[in-house]
Parts: sequence; C-alpha cells; structure tokens
Amino acid sequence: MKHTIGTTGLIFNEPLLWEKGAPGRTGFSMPKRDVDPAPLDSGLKGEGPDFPDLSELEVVRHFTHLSQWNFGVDSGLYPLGSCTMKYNPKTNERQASLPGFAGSHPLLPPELSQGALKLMFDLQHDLAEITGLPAVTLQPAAGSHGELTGMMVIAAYHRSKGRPRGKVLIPDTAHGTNPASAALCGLKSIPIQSNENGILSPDTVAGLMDEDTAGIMITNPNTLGLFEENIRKIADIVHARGGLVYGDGANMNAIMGIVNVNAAGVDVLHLNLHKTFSTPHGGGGPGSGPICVTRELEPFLPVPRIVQADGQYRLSEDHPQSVGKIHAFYGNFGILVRAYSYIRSMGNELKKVSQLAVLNANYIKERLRDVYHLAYDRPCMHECVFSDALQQENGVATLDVAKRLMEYGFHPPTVYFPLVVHGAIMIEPTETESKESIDAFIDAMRAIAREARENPETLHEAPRITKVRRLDETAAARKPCLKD
Amino acid sequence: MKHTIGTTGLIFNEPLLWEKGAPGRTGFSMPKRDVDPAPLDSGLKGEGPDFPDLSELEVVRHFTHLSQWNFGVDSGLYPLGSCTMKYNPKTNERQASLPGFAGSHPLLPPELSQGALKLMFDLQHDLAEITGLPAVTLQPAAGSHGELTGMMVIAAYHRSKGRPRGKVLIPDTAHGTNPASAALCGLKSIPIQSNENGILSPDTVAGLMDEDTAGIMITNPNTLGLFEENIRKIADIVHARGGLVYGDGANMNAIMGIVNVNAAGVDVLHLNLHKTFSTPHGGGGPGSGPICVTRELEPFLPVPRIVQADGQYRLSEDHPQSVGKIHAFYGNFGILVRAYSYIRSMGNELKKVSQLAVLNANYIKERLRDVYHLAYDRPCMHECVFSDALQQENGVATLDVAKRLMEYGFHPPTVYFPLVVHGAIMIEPTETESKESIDAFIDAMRAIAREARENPETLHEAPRITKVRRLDETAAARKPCLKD
Amino acid sequence: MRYLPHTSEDIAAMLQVVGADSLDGLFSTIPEDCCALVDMNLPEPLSEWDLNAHMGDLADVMAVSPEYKIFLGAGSYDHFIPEAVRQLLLRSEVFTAYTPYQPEISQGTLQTIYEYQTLVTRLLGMDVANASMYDGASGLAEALLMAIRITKRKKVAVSMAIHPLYRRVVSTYFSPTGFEVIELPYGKNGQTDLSGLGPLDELAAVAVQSPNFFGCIEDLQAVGNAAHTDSKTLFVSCFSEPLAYGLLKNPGSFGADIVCGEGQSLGIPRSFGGPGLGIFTTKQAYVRSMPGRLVGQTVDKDGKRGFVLTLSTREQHIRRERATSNICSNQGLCATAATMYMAFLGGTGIRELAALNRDKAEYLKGKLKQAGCAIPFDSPTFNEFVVQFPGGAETACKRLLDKKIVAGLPLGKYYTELADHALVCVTETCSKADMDALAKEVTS
Amino acid sequence: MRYLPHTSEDIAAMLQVVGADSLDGLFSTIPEDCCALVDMNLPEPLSEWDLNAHMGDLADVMAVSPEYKIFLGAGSYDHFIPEAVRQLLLRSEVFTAYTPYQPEISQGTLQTIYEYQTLVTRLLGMDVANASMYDGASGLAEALLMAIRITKRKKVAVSMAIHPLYRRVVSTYFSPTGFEVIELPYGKNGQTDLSGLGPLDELAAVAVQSPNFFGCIEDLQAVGNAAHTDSKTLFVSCFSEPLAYGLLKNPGSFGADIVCGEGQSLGIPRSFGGPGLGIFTTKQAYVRSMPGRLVGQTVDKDGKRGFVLTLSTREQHIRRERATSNICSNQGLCATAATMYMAFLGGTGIRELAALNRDKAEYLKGKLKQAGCAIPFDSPTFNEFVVQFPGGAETACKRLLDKKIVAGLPLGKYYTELADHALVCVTETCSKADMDALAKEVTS
Ligand SMILES: Cc1ncc(COP(=O)(O)O)c(C=O)c1O
Ligand SMILES: Cc1ncc(COP(=O)(O)O)c(C=O)c1O
Repeated sequence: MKHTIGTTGLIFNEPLLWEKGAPGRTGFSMPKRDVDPAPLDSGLKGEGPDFPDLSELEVVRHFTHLSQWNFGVDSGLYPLGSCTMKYNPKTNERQASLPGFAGSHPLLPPELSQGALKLMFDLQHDLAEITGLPAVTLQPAAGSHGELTGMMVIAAYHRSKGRPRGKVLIPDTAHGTNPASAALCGLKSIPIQSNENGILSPDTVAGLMDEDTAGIMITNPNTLGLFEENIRKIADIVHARGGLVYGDGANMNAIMGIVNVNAAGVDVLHLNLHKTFSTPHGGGGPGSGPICVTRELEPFLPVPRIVQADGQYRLSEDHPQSVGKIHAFYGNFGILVRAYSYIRSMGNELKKVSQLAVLNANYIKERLRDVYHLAYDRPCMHECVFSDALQQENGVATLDVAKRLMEYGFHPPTVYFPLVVHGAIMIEPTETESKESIDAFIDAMRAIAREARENPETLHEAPRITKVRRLDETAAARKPCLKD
Repeated sequence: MKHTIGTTGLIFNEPLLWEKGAPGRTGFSMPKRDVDPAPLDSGLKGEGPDFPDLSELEVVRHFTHLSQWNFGVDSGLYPLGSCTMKYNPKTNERQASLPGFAGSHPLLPPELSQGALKLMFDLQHDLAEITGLPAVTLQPAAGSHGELTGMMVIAAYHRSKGRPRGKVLIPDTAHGTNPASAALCGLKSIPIQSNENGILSPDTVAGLMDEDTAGIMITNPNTLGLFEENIRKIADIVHARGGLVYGDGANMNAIMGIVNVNAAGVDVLHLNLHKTFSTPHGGGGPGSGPICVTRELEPFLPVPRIVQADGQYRLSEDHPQSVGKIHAFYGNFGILVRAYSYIRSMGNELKKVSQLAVLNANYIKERLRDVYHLAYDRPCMHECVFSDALQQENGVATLDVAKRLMEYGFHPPTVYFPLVVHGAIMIEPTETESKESIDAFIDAMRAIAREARENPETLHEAPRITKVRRLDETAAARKPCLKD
Repeated sequence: MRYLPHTSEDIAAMLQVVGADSLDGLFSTIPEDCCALVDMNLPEPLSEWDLNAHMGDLADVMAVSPEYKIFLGAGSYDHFIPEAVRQLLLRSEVFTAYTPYQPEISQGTLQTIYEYQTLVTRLLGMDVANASMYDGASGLAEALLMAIRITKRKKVAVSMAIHPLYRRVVSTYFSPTGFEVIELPYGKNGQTDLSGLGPLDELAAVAVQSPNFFGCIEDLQAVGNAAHTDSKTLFVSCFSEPLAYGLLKNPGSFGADIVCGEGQSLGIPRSFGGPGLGIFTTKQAYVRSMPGRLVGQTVDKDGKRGFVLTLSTREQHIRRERATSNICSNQGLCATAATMYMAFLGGTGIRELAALNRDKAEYLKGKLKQAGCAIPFDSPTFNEFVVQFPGGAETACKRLLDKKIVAGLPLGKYYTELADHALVCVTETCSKADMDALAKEVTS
Repeated sequence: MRYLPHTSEDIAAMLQVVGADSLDGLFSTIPEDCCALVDMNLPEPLSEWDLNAHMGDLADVMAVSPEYKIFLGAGSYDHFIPEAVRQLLLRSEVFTAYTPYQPEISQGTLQTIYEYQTLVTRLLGMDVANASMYDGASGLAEALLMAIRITKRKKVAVSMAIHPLYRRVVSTYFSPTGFEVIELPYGKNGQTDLSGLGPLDELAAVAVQSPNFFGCIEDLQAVGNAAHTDSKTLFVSCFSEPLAYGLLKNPGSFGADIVCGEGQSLGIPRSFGGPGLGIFTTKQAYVRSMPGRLVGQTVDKDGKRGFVLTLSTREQHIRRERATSNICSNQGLCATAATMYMAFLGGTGIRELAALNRDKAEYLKGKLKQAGCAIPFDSPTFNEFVVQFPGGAETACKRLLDKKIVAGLPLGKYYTELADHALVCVTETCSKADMDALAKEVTS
C-alpha cells in the first residue's frame, strides 16, 4: 500500500554495556566526602562488582539507541488483546514525580504522610464506585498478585467458616495466571469448558460445583472479548453451594459505569490499573492490581488498611481475620498516583471510555470478518478474536500475519491466546485510537490477507525491516545464555 | 565494515499535522470557565485560524515519529566544525525548568527576582574570568547578535571620540555573520587574505588599516582551526591607528584557561554559550551570545546592566553612553541558566575541557592525513580541516563523503566552509567524545576513502538508508513551497 | 569528571599519535604574550547534588505563582503549557541537534519548522513565515530595516503604542544607520492617532502593534488605509500577544505587508524574558527580502516528499555583507514548542482559549471599575488594559505586594503622562477568585 | 476530552458499520441484572491545571528532605539519582511498551533486561538472575517456595534479623500452604544466632539477610556452612540494601544458593514504598525451578545477535497451574532504571559510593556514642545501625520531629525487647552537618 505507516530509516547498532567504556571513567557525580574513611575488616571486603566504567554521554547514547529498537504506544497502534494498551497521559508522569510523592519514605509517621494516605483512601473509594464492590485494597503489585491476594481472601473466608476447600473452577478461556495463582493457595483447579458461544453455561458449572470447591474464577468480559451473560446465574449456583465468585477484572475497560460487578454476583475482583487506568507498562511492569470485595469479605483484606477519623488518615493493623501483608509496604504507590490522576481527569467520562473501547472493537470485528475467520460471531466487548483458519490453506499462520503487521507499522495483536481458539488473533484497539488510526490498521490487515493469498512468501519472510529479524527461540531455550 | 554503527530499522511515516485530525477533537485541557462571555464587536471578530483539531495522543505520536527522523548529539558523534557539538548535560535541563526560573516574569520588581539577577551577575563574572575581559553583557540572543552588539559598541566608541569610521577589516576565513553584522552597523567590510599558513600576517593588516577603519574582526582560533599567532602584533597595529579589535569567540572551546583574550589584544569578544558552554542547539536555537569587553568599552554596553549594592541586585539604566537595548528583556535567560550550571559543574576543569578538545582534534588530524588532503599542515586547535583534493580524481566530492558518513552512523562534519579551502571538510570532535568513539569515526572516514577509490558509486548513491535520500534543493529554491 | 571520558591511558596513547609530550605541549603555537598567566578564578566544581541545592536556593527566592498572584503581562504572558509539550521537547534527537544543514538526517526538525511556518501564516493571515527571529523586539527592528531595503527610503513611522522596549531595540538597531524613526502618538481612546501622519511619500513603513502595549485593539483597517495611501509604503503590524488572533481578525486580512512579534504566548515559559520566539511573516512578493531561515518542501531522489532549508542566498553564510540579515542561530526549539502547542490547542481550542482570556480580562475590568478605578482608554482590549489606581499606581502596587499580589506594571517609567496608571493582564490562569481578591484589595 | 478522539461523526459512522443504533446499543448482550443502575459517584473531571494544583496540595503535606532531615532506611533508602536516569526513563518507546512478546520490535527492552540480569549477577556473585519480582518481600517468599519445590521438604528456617515486613509477607504466602517457618533468633551482636539450628534434614532452606534488618553484616560463611551441613538444604541470602555489595564480599562467594532482595537502592525513588524492584538470583542448577521471566541471547534469521524471553515453559501462560510462579507483569521499568543507575555508577563508582555510605554511617555512630547513646550490637554494619536513645526511642524521635529531624525508626513495634531502640540510616545524602545536628539534638 502506498500509505504504509511503517518504513525504514537510520538507527544505530549498540554493543552491550561492558563492551564499551574504560576503567576509571564515570557517569556519576560522586558527592564530596566530608568524613574520614572508617576501617573495615578485610575479611568482609570484596573486590567490588565487575561493572564497566562509562561516561555520562556513553550511557545516554547507549539507552537512547536501545530505545529506538522498541515499539511503544507512542509509536503507534498497539492492539495487544487483553493488555489494554491505551494512551498513557503525560500529566500522570508529572504527578508521580512530584518530590512529595517520589521522595516520600513509607515508614514516616502517618502525620507526616497525610497526602499519600488521603490519595490512597480516595482511590479506594473511586475503585469501589467503579466496580460496585465496597471494600478495596491497593497492596497487590500486579493483576496476578491481585489474583493471589483474592484467592487467599477466599481461602481465609472458608477457613473462617471452619471448612477449608481444596478446589476451584477455572474456565478454559482463563489467563494462565488464574490457575497459577490458585495453585499458590493450594487450590486444585478444575477446568470448565466454555460453550459453543464462547461463554460458560450454568449447567456445566452446576455439574462441577460441590462442597469441596472454594468457588470459581471467572474473567468477565472473558478473553474472547465476550460478556459472560450467565454470570449472575452462575454466581447463584456457586453461592448456593457455599462457594465464592472471583472476578478477573483485567478487561474492566469494557464495562465501566455499565456493569455493577457486585450486582453480577462477583465477591472478589482484581483490577489492572496498568490496563484500564492508563498507567504505563514500562516494558513489563510495574503494574498495580488492587482487589475489590464485598462487605462480607472486607475483614480478610490485607493489612495495613487506611482508616480515616476526623479528617486524619492512619494505617490500621488491627484486623484479626486479615490474610496479612502481601507487599513489604503498600504496593506500587507510584502507579496508584498515576491511576488516581487518570480517574480525577476523567470522572464519569469513564463510562464513555468503555463505550468507545467497545465501539472500536466491534468496528474492527465487522470490517475484518470477511477476510479473517471470526472465532465467535457475537457482539464483542473491548476486543475481538479472529483466527488464521482462512489463511492456513495458503500455508500462512497467525505468526506470519503478526510479523508482517510490524512492517506495516503496527504492533501485532495478542496471538495464540486464548488457547480455545486455534491460531487466535486477539485484537484490542482501546478507546484512545481514532477512527483513522483504526481504519489504517484495518487496511493493513486486509492487505495482509490479500498477500496471504497472492504471495505468502512476503509473510513468511517478515519482518525484514526491523532491527533484527525472526529470532531463534528454540536455540535460546535449548542452551540458555542468560548473562555475559 | 562489520562494526558499522549505522544500520536500518523500523521507523514511521508521518503526515503533516493538517493531514490528520478531525474538527471537534482536542489535545488541550480547557480551563473551566468561571466568568460570563463578554460582548465583542463583530467587526473585530475573525473566523479563527485554520488549525487542525487533534487528540493528545495524535500529537504525541506525530512529534515522536518526527523526532526519530533526526540525528542529535545523543544519537552519535556530531563533528560539525565550528559548532562545538559537545554533550548537553541533562542536569542543565532540570535547572532551567525549575519553576522559580521558568515561571518568572522579567518585569517583576527586582526585590522579587534576586535569584535570577544574582545568577546573571555571577555568570558575567565567570565569563570575565574565562576571557580576561572584565565587563560583560548577557543580552545578545546568539553569536551573531553578539557580533552586532559588539560592532555597535565599537561604532559608539568611535562616535564618542568624535570620529566615526566607515570600514572594518575581515579575514577571508571569517564566518558569514561577521561581514553581515558589520554591514548592519553601516560598516563596509574590507576582506583580508590569510597567508600560506592559514593565518593573518601583520604586514597585510598594516597595509589595510587606516584612520577610517573602525578595526578588525578576527576569529581566534580561526575557522581553519588554527591559532592566529600574530594576534598581539595585529592588535598593536590596529590600536596604533586608533582602531579596535573584535574577537569572534565561537571557538573559545579550544583555549579556556590557556589564552587570556585581553592580553592577546582583543577589545570585544563574543562567546557562543550554545557551543563552548554546553547548552543545546535545539535544531537551530535558541543560543546566547554574551560579549565581553575591556574596561574602556564598558560604558557602551547595552542596558539594563546588573549592579550589586550590599548584597542586593538591581537593574541600572543609567549609562548615558550605552548603545541601548538589543533584546526586549535580558536575552535568553533560560540558556544562561544552563551555561551557569555547566560552569558551576566544571570550575577550573574548563581548562581540561580545552586541552582534551584540542587533543581529540589533533588525533583525528594525524590519523586521517594520509587518506585526506590536509589543508594546512600545522598543529590545530579544536578542529582540523581537510579537503576532497585526493578524492576528486575518482570523481568523489566532499558532499559524497558527508552523505556516506551518515550510513556509517555519524553526523557529517561541516562542509564547504571555510571558503578558502576548496571542498573543505571541517572536523570538530569536542572533548566529550571518547577515544573509542573517535577511533570508530576515523575507521569510517578511512573506509570511505577506500570506497572512493574502489567503488565511488556507493558514495554518489549515499545515503540510501535514511528516511529520505538526497533532496532536490534546486527545485526547492526555484519554486519555493514554504507552507501548505 | 562525568563529562570528560578520557582516561590517563587514553591521553597518553593519543598524545603519542599526535607527537606531543604533554597536554600543554598541544598549545605550542600560542605565543607567550597571549597566554593566561594565572588560573581562572572560578568557584570549586559542584557535584550534581550540590548544584541542585544551589540552583534550588536561587530559584526559590523568585516570586512566581501560585504563591504570588501575578497580573503582569506587558510582553510576557502566563499561559498554561501542557505537560506533553515539556516531555516531547526533551526528545533528544530534536533537542540536541544543530541547524538542519544535512536534511537527510534532519527531517524531524525540518518538517516541524515547515509546520510552524504554515500554522503562523494561518494564524496571522500572511503568505510566508520564516523559521524565527530572536524575539519580538529584534523582529520588529528587522521588519523596519526590511521595509527600508524594499522601498529604498530612510524614514519609518512607529506608533508610540508599540511596546516601549521594542521601540528601544528599534532605535538601537537604527542608531549606527542614518535611518529615522517618526513617532505616532496615541489618542484618548488608547489607539494610535494617525491624524499627524502627513505626506507618506518618504515613509518606508507605518508600524503599529495590535493589541497594542495598552492592550487596545488597533483599528488596523484605518492604519492599513493610511499606510497604503502611498503605494510604496509598507504597513507593518506587530504584536506581543498572538493568542489574540484566535479570536480577532488577523492583520493579513487588513492588508498588512509585514506582520511580526513575540510568540512566547504560544507554549513557551516566560523564563525571565527569554528564550522567546520572534515570529516574522510577510507577503509572497517580499519573500526574497526577508531575513532569517526558510524551510521549503521538495522531493528526494526517489520522489519522496521531504523538506530543506531554502532561499539561503538571502543569508549571511552565502551573501555575507549583502545578506538580508546577520541572523544565524535562531529560536528553533521555541518555534518547535509553539508548533506543538498550536497542535494540541487546535483551531477549536485556540478560539475558545482566546475568548476565555478576553472574557476574564473584561470581568476584572468591570470589577475594578466598580472598585473605583478609572479605565482611561475606552477602545476594546484583549487580555490587558490600563487602569488608574486610586492613590497612584506605584503606591497601590507596592501595597498589594504585601498581599503577594503583583497588580500590574506601573506605567510612569514608560509614559510620564501615565504616572499613576498601571497595565493589568489577565489570562486563563487567573481565577475569578484571584480577580475578586485583587478588586477587593485595591479599595481596602 | 483530550484522550478521547471520537467526534460525533466518527461515532455515527462506526455505529452504522457495527449495526448498533447507539452507544448503549453496543451492550445488548449484558443482562439487566448485571447493569449499573445509577451513575458512578465520582468527582467532576479536573482540568490538567486543576489536577496540578490538587496533586500539588497532596504532595506538599508530605515530609521530605531537604525540609526534613530523614535518617530512615529500614528497606527504603535515600540515594542520589542522576537526572539523566529520570530523563532516559521518559523515552516513550521503552516506557509505553508492554512485555517484549514480539522480540523484533522489543530489542531495546530485551537487551536492557539482559544487561540487568548480567549486572545483578555480577553484583551478587550468582549465576543467573530473572527479569525481576514485585519487591524484596515477595521475592523472599518465592525463594523459600522455590527451595521447598526443589527439596520437596516442608520447613524453612528464617532469621528473625530479616526485615520484619518481609517475614510477614512470607507468612502470608505460607498461610494457605501446609509449609512451616522456623524462626532463628538473633544474638547479642545483632547477627543471626545459628546455635539453635538443630538437625537440618527436614529443612528446605536456611534464610538470612545481610546486611540484616539491624544493619549488621551477617557471617555468611558461618551461615553457609551451617546450611550446607545437609547437602539438600538451600542457603538463601536476602538483602534490602544491595549497595552494600559495592564494598562487601558478595553472597555468591559464600556459596549462597538463592540471593534475593529489594533493589530500590539502585536508582529508584522511594515513592512511599513502591514501585521497587524484586531482585532474584540463583545458581545455574536451579534455573528451571526459578520464578519469573528470563531474557536470553540468541541469533536472528541472518545470524545477528538478538535477545528473547526464554525458558517460558516455567511460566504461568504455558504451564498454568504447574508454573514455578504466578507472576506475569513484573517491575520491568524499575529494572531498567537500576540498569541505567549501575551503568552511570560503574565499577569504580559503586565501590566509592558504598564506602562513602559506610564511612558516613560510622561517623554518625561515633558521634551518637559520644552523645551518650548506646549501640547495642557490636558486629560491623553498613549504612544502618541500631541505637538506644537516652530516654527511649519513641520520645526521642517525637522530640526531634519538632526540629524537623526524623531520627530513625523506633523498633518497639517490631521487636518488643528493643522498645527503646531505633534503627538509624545514613546514606551519601546526609551531610556531616546534618549528622552533627542530630547528635547535638539527641542530647539537648
Ligand atoms: C485476563 C488477564 N488476567 C490476568 C492478567 C495478569 O495481570 P498482570 O500481568 O498484571 O499480573 C492478565 C495480563 O495479561 C490478563 O490479561
Ligand atoms: C565562527 C562563528 N562565528 C559566528 C557564528 C554565529 O553564531 P550564532 O549561530 O550563534 O549566531 C558561528 C556559528 O556557526 C561561527 O561558527
């Protein structure tokens, strides 16, 4: 296509840090020494780590060059399904770097940290409003950490009732962290198949739910981008057998202000602030995974909890049923500041956020359905899932489509997940993409579908214009080289 | 070469701003309106400018993409002769953005701006120390603006002596701004040829200097990277005929703490803070071009001048002989903050700066002299000047060498200047480049010299890997398209 | 030192190649009598951390909002700047680059400046803009010199309602030349009084500022007509607050020949008066007489769109003493900031923001009138206006300072006849509450 | 809203393609009983400018240096962070990228993490490091679970001189499991007392921290020997202040099997306790039992060096319930900051900086002794130590607060037997003058 966004230009090779530099150089400004050296038993002294010595400019160029090999949301459309790669507002970075926040010590006496405590207290309130679940902890450092915390809460609840349970129901569409988190709580996960519509049937659940089952972990909207329409019925079944419903809220971006998660029967829900609430992913983290629970489960939340009395905020440890601490301090506070800034900036426009996110996803679904096989032909939420079924006959697989998309200037969607769809192509545009941006993506996807028929080779060979081409992952795993 | 720094990677096409967006979008957070609209005579109202409406993300991506088409000091070696492309320390940016500086209004009462006034007062002192010339103004916004100011001072001096003069001597190696600045002062420039050694001979000057000549503009070290060894003798000749010596200090990076400009006989000197004192060039500016003068010329400096009395600083207008104001306020204060930060960070290590800058330049000169024609075979200062004389026989010109250097990952040197050297290649590495970085540049230059012999085509075709290839500058000038 | 990468081994090895015995040995060509005999007397180097502390101390004694409520404009305006502008400006590929002499690796800078040129011509209604001048004042001086070059005349008429500091820079630029400035007085309504404008046949230009220094919107139609009664005379319209043209008819629509001024308002911090942005625009016919750099569109070897510096035969590095100006480095990064700012604002935004500025200023004007202040000039204003404070401007301002309110700029220093007047500015950054507070304090 | 690009025309056009009549129409599949019946009760949206003011108000009431002199460490350390780190971290290609699942366009992140893995293994003397854990506490918990997986045993011995908050996180992780924690007391000298360490044959791991919570440097040789008297038992060494290993012998050299801890010290702001950096390293033999992501070196189709996520069969997205951990998002950007910080510091720098930290701490220790404070533990310390304040820690600290000095962390809350003791920390950010002031105030 003439108007391809992706093109090539001059970038720079850059060696590993220790392939540069020379002993005696420095990139650091050493504070001047105003005290005498103190003796230290030579038995304790090491040689000091073998780090390269580099000038400030050498280090600056190193990381400037490296950054140019990366693709971020600021580089272009990043429709990575289930990851909600929306715009990360610049103002959030300003707020998080305010000296009063960035420079504050977590163990200061509460009277010296009222600003941070108030921010967390109010953020908890906002998340409760958004989910409908009244009690919140901000301590988990990521979604998966939230799952772990949530399942601990559920386990503690059952223990408190004097009847610990050993199993948990998990749909086959669930993210890998769900069973892994359950396992850490000593819970055996029982897989549930989703039905022909890509969602759970109450009967299936009814068939599996028993008195040794702690409950169910259900992602809603699920990883097929579909709303679990039977969630309320399923919750009733689970509750009837004394179980609890864990909600994976990674996809909350689809339903803010639209669904009341509490009303839907969910007892515990985790949120990914680094998805729905616009905080950056930083190439892997840090994230933040608060959990929101019903009043009944509040006593089990991690400590310390923030309590307010006549305008003063303090940290309370006095919660005997609490699962305890899950983070050394209070979680990823710097991420909380960003999410709080975002919520303050949006207010009730968060409902608009969800509406537009869902609009963008359905628009893509409709405009690509004739050239890619649509796994489940139903209205979708924040994302839509295709497969390579139509391309397979030309020997073209999802991976080839993904790699070729890079050359068109887009980040590929999530691929080969969820596992229930063979060769899945999971597309989540998010609401911050404009119609033009999405149309350009659609044009690229359609052009690639054409290429798959007309010259599959271009797809097999892709990407050619990136800093490196397809990498040998098998070799990497066979004899791992994990450091120099 | 295997270890070429330059390579290609994925970058992005980006349309012009108004080729994007849609009416009604915005990237700006409109403050909420707390007053009523006031009536305005419709005769005064316009339609409002035809600007595109873009979302914050659209604008962020736009300028992120554009930045990737650029080469800066943080991208790699930038040996642009006469421009002193040294590292721009990150801490300087922090200091300049302090709210107390960035947010301060120039017309606040002095008692509310003591910090800025003290900074400027102390910076003046430091520049006087570095040059040996006791009186300083920081008002000129760039080097050329400094030249203009300096020549105005000289003109004012002659007027004050009751005998205005009409001419000024300017060497053929001078930067174009010198004659242009002189012309703005109504001075006719009389060119002086430099001698076979690339510097000025006293006799030549003596032959041209007369009572109608205001003085001489001399760049030292000059644009051939050579020190004007006869400067003292020349100054005596000029002074003897009642003239004054203007020094173009753009190349001060070679001689800090080594030469006393005052002792060398210079009466007025401009400095380029955006060269010698590490402030960024920003793709064209802003710069800052303070001038330093002798006590005798101090009365002619622009107003307001900063005066100090018992610890308080104020702005004084009371200088009857002053040339007046040259900038609406006090010059590019934000640049002064950066230069001040740099000088405070370096102290007397500024001498080391000059020593290493000169070492780097001489090292390059020695290691390339066998493959490129060295214009003047003498010890150089901050830069060395080669030509394409040896390459011409293969039909390769300086421009080809420059374009090919890009593909090796380096910014080209200054080319075709100074005019006295046909096909000049003017290389100024600066002191912030490490030996390895300079060796890599030398390897590239030598490889190119080889290519010039073995396959000149690669050079004529270069650059191939940049966002755009050689551009049609003739067409651009023939029918100028200066806006959409 | 972290900026100096040379180890002693590096230095030794390089000295050997160079054939010098020591670093001092590199300077053998410098005669004794030029050498610095004593070390520079500079303070000890500061660590990054001590520098932070030191600069913090200097910056902390400066009076800035929100601690102070500042109603000061007069050529330097307090407007909100999106954090996104600040962060994008730190993209080092742009920020640490030099002038785009090598277009193949400078397209980022070049396209940005092309966009800048286009947006400012649209804002001002002109044909062409250059890549920037130092500031509004030197821009005006160069505009008048350009008119003199074009018309080959020696006199210009300049309104006294143009920023007094700009006019002082003009007279500095004029002083070494034989050229003459005729001052046009301002009238009772605060607009330029053209009645004294006699036979134009020796005038190279008639120059006014709108909104003028008093904040008054000039009758550009009338000025244009007056100027153009002589076919050769150029109509120069300058400004210090370009945001006004988000709302007002632009000077181009009144036939201005050169429109120039200060662009600090467009996303650039005040920074104690600089760096700002000299905006300079003119008509197509005069492009070759224009000072400063120009970016033009062209194509590369493969026919791809690209941008280059063009028409440089006007400039000093080619034309030397016969150049249209001596300017070389300009205010490129500030032009970049302005381009980003205009892009974030958009056409809808700039109109809304301009209206908000004027509406707030009108609100305060009304409040001050109620509070018993006289408003001497009755012609329409944008976001600044002149006020006569009961009991004199100097004293009123002094008194308000104790309340951490900077009430405006006392005008006595610039116009003796306005000794008890002050110039008051209101932008979108002033809240109703701040304005009410000022009005209240004025009378108390 | 500036983050939402859709115009009403866009929405209309897209709805038509989708075949919905309205935005609400998009949610037809959501049953009544799940719907939110009332609007969310959230505060009105703030403009960027009101947000700045609001956040400024919240941040301004926090106690931070330089206004306060803070001698508080205890797992969160005040070290100077180069401005260059801050600016490089804002490079949006890295900062707005997700986990590097697509290596061809993620080499920046991948090479950085590979460099991170290499540098931390060099710092700690270990074979392999993962791409990071959430923090030091959860890292320790995962280390102990890993030892349990490897040894198939159910008990671990944990020193009471390990950070009390880390130990609480460990017990939270252990609570749903049947696993047991045996606590090892600390001795008179502040080091872990191993004498109670009986027959090891059921112990999966022996875990200590060095420097420990009291700042005391543990005798890792002794701990290693004790742990390894049983060939299966793993020696786990954790830390909260990695800078110590710029100066001290690293845990690897004492044969530690797993070394993990908190990396906040390495160029990451304290930020009220997070985000920090969970550093996790082990021996080659155990790499396949390790939690978390790993980056490995490989080659591309053309034989060029490149980096990928590897050994992911250990991880949840492949292995699901049988994964070595549930961790998915980690602390990548903090690992990036630490890599930059270690690169700026260099081998020479980190040694000098570590020495400076200890020397300053020793200086204050001496000063406080002179001032009449008791130092209960006599084993060597790095940049933290325990002090007994005359008249009790709580009261002393309270009194010093009025002088805007945070003298340390009162220990009574964590160790009843140390009720009148406080943990005092000194880094390179504390000047001699600050320390003298503290010593003076303590006695007054
Ligand atoms: C559906 C779902 N659940 C859980 C997670 C885990 O979240 P985190 O990576 O923050 O641990 C993810 C992240 O990709 C997810 O998509
Ligand atoms: C020798 C010399 N003189 C003067 C100048 C003009 O300086 P500026 O660009 O700051 O006006 C330059 C800039 O290139 C120069 O190299």
